[in-house]
Amino acid sequence: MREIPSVPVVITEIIEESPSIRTFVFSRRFPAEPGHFCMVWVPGTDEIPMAFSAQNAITVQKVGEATEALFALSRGDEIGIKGPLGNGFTPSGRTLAVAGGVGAAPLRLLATSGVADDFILGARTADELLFPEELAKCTNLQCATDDGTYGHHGFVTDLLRAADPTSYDTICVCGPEVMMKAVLAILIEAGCPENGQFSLHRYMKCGVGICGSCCIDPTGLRVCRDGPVFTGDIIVESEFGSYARDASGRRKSF
Amino acid sequence: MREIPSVPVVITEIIEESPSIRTFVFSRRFPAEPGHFCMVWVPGTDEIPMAFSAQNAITVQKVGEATEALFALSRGDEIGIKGPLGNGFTPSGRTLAVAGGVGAAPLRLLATSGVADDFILGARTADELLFPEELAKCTNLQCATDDGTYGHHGFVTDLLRAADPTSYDTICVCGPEVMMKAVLAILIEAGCPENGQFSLHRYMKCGVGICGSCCIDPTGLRVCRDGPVFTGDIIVESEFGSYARDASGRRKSF
Amino acid sequence: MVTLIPGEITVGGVRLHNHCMLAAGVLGTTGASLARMLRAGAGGVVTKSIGPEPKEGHKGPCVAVYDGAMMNAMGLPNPSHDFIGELDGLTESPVIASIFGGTPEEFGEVADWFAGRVQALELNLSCPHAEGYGAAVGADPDMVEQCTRAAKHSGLPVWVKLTPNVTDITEIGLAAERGGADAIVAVNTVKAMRISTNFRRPVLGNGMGGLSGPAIFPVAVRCVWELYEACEIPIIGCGGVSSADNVVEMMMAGASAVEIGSAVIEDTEIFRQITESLYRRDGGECPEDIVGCAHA
Amino acid sequence: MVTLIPGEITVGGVRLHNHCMLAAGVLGTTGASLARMLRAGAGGVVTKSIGPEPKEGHKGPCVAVYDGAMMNAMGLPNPSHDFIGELDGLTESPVIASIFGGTPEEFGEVADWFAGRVQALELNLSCPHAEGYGAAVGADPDMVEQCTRAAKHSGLPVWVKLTPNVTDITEIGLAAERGGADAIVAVNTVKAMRISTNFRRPVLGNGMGGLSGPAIFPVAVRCVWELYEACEIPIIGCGGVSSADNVVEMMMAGASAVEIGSAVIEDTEIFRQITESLYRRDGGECPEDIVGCAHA
Ligand SMILES: Cc1cc2nc3c(=O)[nH]c(=O)nc-3n(C[C@H](O)[C@H](O)[C@H](O)COP(=O)(O)OP(=O)(O)OC[C@H]3O[C@@H](n4cnc5c(N)ncnc54)[C@H](O)[C@@H]3O)c2cc1C
Ligand SMILES: Cc1cc2nc3c(=O)[nH]c(=O)nc-3n(C[C@H](O)[C@H](O)[C@H](O)COP(=O)(O)OP(=O)(O)OC[C@H]3O[C@@H](n4cnc5c(N)ncnc54)[C@H](O)[C@@H]3O)c2cc1C
Ligand SMILES: Cc1cc2nc3c(=O)[nH]c(=O)nc-3n(C[C@H](O)[C@H](O)[C@H](O)COP(=O)(O)O)c2cc1C
Ligand SMILES: Cc1cc2nc3c(=O)[nH]c(=O)nc-3n(C[C@H](O)[C@H](O)[C@H](O)COP(=O)(O)O)c2cc1C
Ligand code: FES
Ligand code: FES
Repeated sequence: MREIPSVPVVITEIIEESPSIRTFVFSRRFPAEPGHFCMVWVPGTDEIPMAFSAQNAITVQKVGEATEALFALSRGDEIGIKGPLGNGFTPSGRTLAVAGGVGAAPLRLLATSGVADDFILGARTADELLFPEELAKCTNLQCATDDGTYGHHGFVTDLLRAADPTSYDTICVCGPEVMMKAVLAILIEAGCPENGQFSLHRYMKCGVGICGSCCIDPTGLRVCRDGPVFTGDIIVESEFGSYARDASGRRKSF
Repeated sequence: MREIPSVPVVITEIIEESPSIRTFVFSRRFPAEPGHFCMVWVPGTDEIPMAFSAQNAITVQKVGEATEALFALSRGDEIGIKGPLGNGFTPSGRTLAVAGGVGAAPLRLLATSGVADDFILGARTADELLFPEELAKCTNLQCATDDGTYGHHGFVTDLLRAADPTSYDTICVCGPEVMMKAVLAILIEAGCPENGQFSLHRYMKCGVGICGSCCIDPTGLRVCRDGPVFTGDIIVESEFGSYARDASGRRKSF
Repeated sequence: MVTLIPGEITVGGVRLHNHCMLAAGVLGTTGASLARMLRAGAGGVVTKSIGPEPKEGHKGPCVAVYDGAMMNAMGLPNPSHDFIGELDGLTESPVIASIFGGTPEEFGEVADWFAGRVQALELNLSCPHAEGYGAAVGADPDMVEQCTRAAKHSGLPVWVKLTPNVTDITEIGLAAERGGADAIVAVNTVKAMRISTNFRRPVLGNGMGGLSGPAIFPVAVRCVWELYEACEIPIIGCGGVSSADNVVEMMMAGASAVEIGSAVIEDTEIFRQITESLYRRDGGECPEDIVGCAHA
Repeated sequence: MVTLIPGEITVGGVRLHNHCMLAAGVLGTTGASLARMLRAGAGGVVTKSIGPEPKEGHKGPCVAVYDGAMMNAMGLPNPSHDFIGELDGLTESPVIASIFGGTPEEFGEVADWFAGRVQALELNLSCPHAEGYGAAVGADPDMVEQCTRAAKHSGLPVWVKLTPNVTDITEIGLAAERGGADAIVAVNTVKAMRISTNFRRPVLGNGMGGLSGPAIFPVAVRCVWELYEACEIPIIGCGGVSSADNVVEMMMAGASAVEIGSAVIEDTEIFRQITESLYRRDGGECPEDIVGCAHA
């Protein structure tokens, strides 16, 4: 058993990405590969999973208590970072990234490390598109907004269909589970679900693979340790897209 | 804190060296240098310190409960060996070994590893001279017996005086403390107490330097860890030769 | 190394595939996860502890991992009655339901949910960091006896899991025995705390937590030894087991089988790895001869 | 890392060179050895526990060393009254005499031997492996109170060293406080056992032993925390401390100073090493501000 430290880091920069999303840059780089995450200790509040959006940053959407506590922090404040955790993406060949909302966070690291050839980025509205300039620099970027305020008026799935999924060796996906489910459906249709690498979100208590709160049906795979990234063929016949468990372990349908 | 295991070994051979001294050869070699010792676990009885007389052997004089229990063992029986422990001899240049009684045990390893040029071996009587043939093969051996039944009739100190202690760079000594004290007196007289390396015996409970039962006055040095080998200059102004402590820590004069 | 003859065994009324079970609270929140651990070679599996009401558990951090130890304060998160559904398809498997409550009545109520669905119950009378539950109940011999008796009404074999955080664990073991327990599980985690010197506050969200893993193995062996001297019913050793030799050591102290929790963090294949070196068809010894043999 | 302003401190009536003392029973059998540890940088030293009669201690093995822990069953070997002579020349030094007995009267008797020869007494009410002594007495609050009171008659400051092997350590801490203790030392070793699977018998000659070293640090921190919440008198943290950061962590839990035992096996220079990184004249914090600060 080797120590998995929660390393104290100083927040060196806070970037307002959208009204509800901020990037917290910290004083230390972690050897995170694209898709790796960390457990973020917000002292006095909670410890929650967050993807590395850079080796020294997380990008957080405010949704509840712990993320609100994070938003209340300022430059110079400290948090604890336990990671990198999880398996990460394993792209090979021609690679497409498909991101919805804050799901762009882990895929940003994929793009900035030069692995993503093409990038499909979606959000509800133009304001909420994450990292558009940065992604456009290192990938061939296409955007979609639900309300049409930027790029394609509609869903990332429309752009994916148009891009011909079979032309990619790897398709890395992160976003709301309904969106990911729709992406998987397209890949199945195209006959290549195993090319899809989906970064899942499940309720995580330990983040290190011991407690079992993040396990998915019917394989019992742990999202925190065996995942968070699973290929489409692994999750096609699973709870994916239909339900997840809450903090108590009760099933909640999407 | 690293494990210091008590390694189970099988006794492969028992050599009767004298009526009260036996060598126990075991199934495994330890990286023991001359002067290193081990804690010998005689299961059900006790754990006692014994010098390595070879990398796979100890040579034991029957003096009490634990050594008697050892003598009751046969080929194929098992004991636990914790070691090598202690500092060992650090000979350099022309080297003389001076052994009295079972004190020949640690010095045998010095001789067999080719480091001792000359060897002075003493015992009460011819029967009790340890390893004479073996030592004669690898060193220039001189013997002394108290009763004159073999070699010089008298003490090892007589032979040492005759050999000119100043002609040696290192003089390694092990035997009864009164004998060692006499050797030290000769070296002091000759002006080279620092050339004498004395392997001390003190009551040891842990053997690994934590309990404090083997500490000598006035330095507080631990015989088990800082020793068992000390140069003459270190112990000249000490309890050496005058008293030692028993299991309870009470002083007992020699 | 001492090896054992392989084969099914029966301990505390449960038929197990081998001597190594999955401990409560470790990868035991879902039926799929339990089934996975059985496939991975566990001789039996214990569920996450289930209580009378759903609980979300403590705020994080819930787990801290150190060299040779981990510390947790999950706070008994559990879906309560909803968990029953997780066991569909596992009723024939060696699954033991861990349950907890604050009173004998609550133990009795939760116990009844599991009748016909699991092979036995394990009473968590020993979680060191949940107010009013676990060790709060399990340090009191009378309560232990009553809770055991209440759970026995379910008709299932009842195992009682003890806390090491008491002055005399044999007193609690004997109380379980009086209450009709079929086996004792020893032990749950050791009450502990670490503080982040950087943040000047406890490392776990709950403050107090329970220590597990290799660091507590010598404590668990001691507890098993003491219980073996005092009690008649079988003992299941738990705490820090992480190798086949550890299994043998627990058995020599008096355990009829073991549970393994924290070591699963190394690899979910740990059960396969351990049992592969634990058993030998040729040269293995009869397990019954090993249990308690160090007391001779 | 948090660092402290260096300087002498006073804890439980004793003036110490720094916050790190040598724990009882470790290199404390002779005056020369105690003096050596003071020269090596210990802020104070506690002697081997001295009792009413000389004792040879248990048969070996007495100590087993593992990765991150050690286990001992010395059996309280001690020269009894003869030990007094060891302290000649140390009467002005921060030496604390550890004493034990089976009754308040014995504690009182041994305590009186040390009046005028040491700076304080530490009552060993906590050794887990000596029949009739140590924890056998120290788990009973009334006995602890009476033994403390008896030792106080010596006129020396009295520290009471507690065992972690009890259901509620604060009950014992409060008993010591009622008895007039000047400080609490928490904790002694954790009751433990290992078995040699090869020899099919316990590793220690005595069977049971006490676990110490890094493995028990989280248990010791927890005990200090609990005592700090319950008691008024200063607490001295002991158990698994092996680095300057560990010292700070103990202090944040509520310790006014610490004792270090097992870590001495690494190097007798450990006190120098720890204090060199613990103290900074510039940038160091006021120690009083650190003590208990994690409770805020
Ligand atoms: C592997 C992984 C990577 C993630 N990466 C990011 C990211 O890069 N950016 C981002 O904004 N969010 C990310 N999340 C989601 C993030 O963890 C939750 O939004 C956060 O935990 C909410 O905490 P809260 O206390 O603010 O909300 P709460 O009020 O506690 O809950 C709001 C919702 O957040 C989810 N949630 C709460 N706690 C947890 C938890 N411990 N584990 C998982 N989900 C939880 C639940 O679905 C809950 O309904 C990630 C989640 C996972 C599992
Ligand atoms: C570093 C070292 C190396 C030694 N090497 C050898 C050797 O190679 N061959 C050999 O025959 N003897 C050696 N001895 C001495 C040997 O340890 C004792 O003879 C043995 O411990 C006696 O045990 P017992 O139970 O048979 O005797 P007991 O009846 O217990 O005691 C007899 C005498 O042996 C000594 N003794 C007993 N227990 C211990 C102990 N735990 N530590 C030290 N001394 C003890 C005491 O002086 C005691 O008076 C060595 C001792 C030391 C310290
Ligand atoms: C993350 C975690 C969660 C646990 N949850 C429970 C639980 O719900 N019920 C219980 O009885 N024990 C629980 N335990 C305790 C274990 O079942 C086991 O008794 C303890 O961890 C010691 O064994 P180990 O060292 O093999 O882990 C938990 C332990 C861990 C590490
Ligand atoms: C070899 C050894 C001997 C000990 N002897 C005593 C003793 O005589 N009296 C006592 O109160 N504690 C004794 N202890 C316990 C220590 O003083 C200390 O409480 C314990 O080891 C925990 O601290 P540590 O982890 O720093 O060693 C002994 C510990 C060891 C390892
Ligand atoms: S969050 Fe604990 S196993 Fe995944
Ligand atoms: S025998 Fe324990 S310190 Fe030397």
